[in-house]
Amino acid sequence: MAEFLVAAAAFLLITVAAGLVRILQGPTAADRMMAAQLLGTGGIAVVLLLAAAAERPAAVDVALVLALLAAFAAVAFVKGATSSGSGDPELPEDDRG
Amino acid sequence: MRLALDLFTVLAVSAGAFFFLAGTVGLLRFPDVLTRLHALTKADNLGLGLIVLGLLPRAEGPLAALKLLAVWLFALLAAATVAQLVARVALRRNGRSPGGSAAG
Amino acid sequence: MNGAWLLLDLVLVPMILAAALCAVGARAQFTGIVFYIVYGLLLALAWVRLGAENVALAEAAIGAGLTGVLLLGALARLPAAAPAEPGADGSPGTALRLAAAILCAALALGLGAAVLALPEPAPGLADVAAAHLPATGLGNPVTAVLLVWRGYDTLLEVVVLLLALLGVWSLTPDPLWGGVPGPRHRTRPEGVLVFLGRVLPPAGLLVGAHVFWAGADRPGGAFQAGTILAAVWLLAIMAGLTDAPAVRGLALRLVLVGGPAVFLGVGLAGLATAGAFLGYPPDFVKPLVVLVEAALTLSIAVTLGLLVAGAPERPPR
Amino acid sequence: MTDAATLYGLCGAALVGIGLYGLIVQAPLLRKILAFNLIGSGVFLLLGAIAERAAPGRGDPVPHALIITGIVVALSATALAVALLLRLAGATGRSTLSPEPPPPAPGERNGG
Repeated sequence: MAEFLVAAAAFLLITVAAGLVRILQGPTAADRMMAAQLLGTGGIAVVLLLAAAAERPAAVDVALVLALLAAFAAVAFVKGATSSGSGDPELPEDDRG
Repeated sequence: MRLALDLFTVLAVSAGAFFFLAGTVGLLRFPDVLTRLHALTKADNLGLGLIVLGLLPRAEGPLAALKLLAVWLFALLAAATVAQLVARVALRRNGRSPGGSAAG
Repeated sequence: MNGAWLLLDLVLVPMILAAALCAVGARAQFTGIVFYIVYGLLLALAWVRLGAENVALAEAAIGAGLTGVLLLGALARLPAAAPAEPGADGSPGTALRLAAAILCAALALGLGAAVLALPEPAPGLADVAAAHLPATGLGNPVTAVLLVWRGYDTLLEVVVLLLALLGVWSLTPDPLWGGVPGPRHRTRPEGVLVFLGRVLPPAGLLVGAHVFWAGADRPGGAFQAGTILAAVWLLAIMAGLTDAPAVRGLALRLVLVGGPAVFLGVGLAGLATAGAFLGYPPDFVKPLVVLVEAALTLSIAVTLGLLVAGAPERPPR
Repeated sequence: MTDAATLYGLCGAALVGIGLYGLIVQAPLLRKILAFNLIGSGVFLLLGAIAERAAPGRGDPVPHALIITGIVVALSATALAVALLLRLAGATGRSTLSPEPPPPAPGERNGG
């Protein structure tokens, strides 16, 4: 069983590795950020699979932290994409920049 | 019993991996930012959910199972909000300067 | 080692190297930073793979949480880089690049040879650490190393964090001295950012407390917990739900020095109770370590949060 | 596990090389900061390989403690470097160390 879980983790990693290509190609910053987000979710799944395969429950905490902080980089990105650098893309006055 | 649970794990994890594959194919093949966003957030969170589901029978106790579910919930929350915000940024960029790729 | 693990390694290691190459080599700086964020995530996976969950937790919290915010925030504030041809912006020409490449390849090969030449098993302190672990009452050997055996190191490290913060603050322009770091963030009320800022900090407090509490016996500890708390604090600031504090505040400064002060106090008390600086009386090792860690967690969280927030940009209120 | 430790140790060695190369040849200071962090994490992986070699299967806690300390100190050094860079950019309009005059169009969000 452990063998299967590790193989599944390796498969997932290969799958999300394709996301690296999207980060390189873009073309927009939003594409790059979303590809990084996919890698993040895939990484969480890989950690969970490895934790189960190696029977190291402490590794689930690593997945928990990754999931908790998964939105952080993207929040910083959308902040930086507003005209003031400190606005909100949902605010009409930030519709410039 | 053990065998049935193992079979369940194999099936759910495989299905989860399939959704990740679908998400990646979408990310690479779909024509523009918004459709790619769509492919990603739908597919990879379903994928993670199925993998969590598959690993639940192997959790050591109710607390460990709860932690697995929390991982999925956090990831769902992050994906939903990030998709919304990034889509907003992408829409504006499209309206102004097509293909502009610099941040800030 | 069996096949599936080897397959995983043969995927993960090239991915790490590819992400690292793209992080320094990508054409646009933004792309480089996104690769660097991904690189941090992959490193966390590598530490899980190597069974070093303590390290993986630190890398996950810092790589996924703080580094991205720090670097993307910096890029948004830098003047737009003029896309110049090589040489015009001070980047070296081909000859120098070649020389640098040869030098760096030689260094990497030398380090690689050193890894291959490691004796089997390599000398280490694992057995000594394991033998003395029961005396501390702690279950996590890394926490025992950090707070009991190498207390000097850890005490000086938290002082280094404070010094770095002083360094950042010292870059404040004169009129803003003691002011508030970063801009005041505006968000749409009831918008997505506000929602995230309301939901994640309580969850982060919970996860941070769990990681801190687990740290005595299982992977976790003050540094990991402090990083998580710093990250959710910054999120609340970015969501506009709270503002960064003015750095002249007395309460803030007391929190900043609280952790090192408690550590130092317990260390000095050790002179009387255990006969050595940073010693612990034998029956009270675990409670004292937990006390020091609690104080450190709070100080580390505030220090790291303010480090990422940067030098004050607004006058004190 | 031991073979894996060697593999990740070699990866760490390569990362040090990549980071040093970036540090030398990249002109933008933010890039140099990234490259410096790559060197640091390469060293951490080398330490991790030694930890695994010293105690296969469980890891030597002493190098692990050093790595955790190192990761946190690296972040604080990075934050200090970023603050210096932002101050430099605010004062001169440049984000490299080149002696040339600043580019004609400094960014609009150039607070300092």
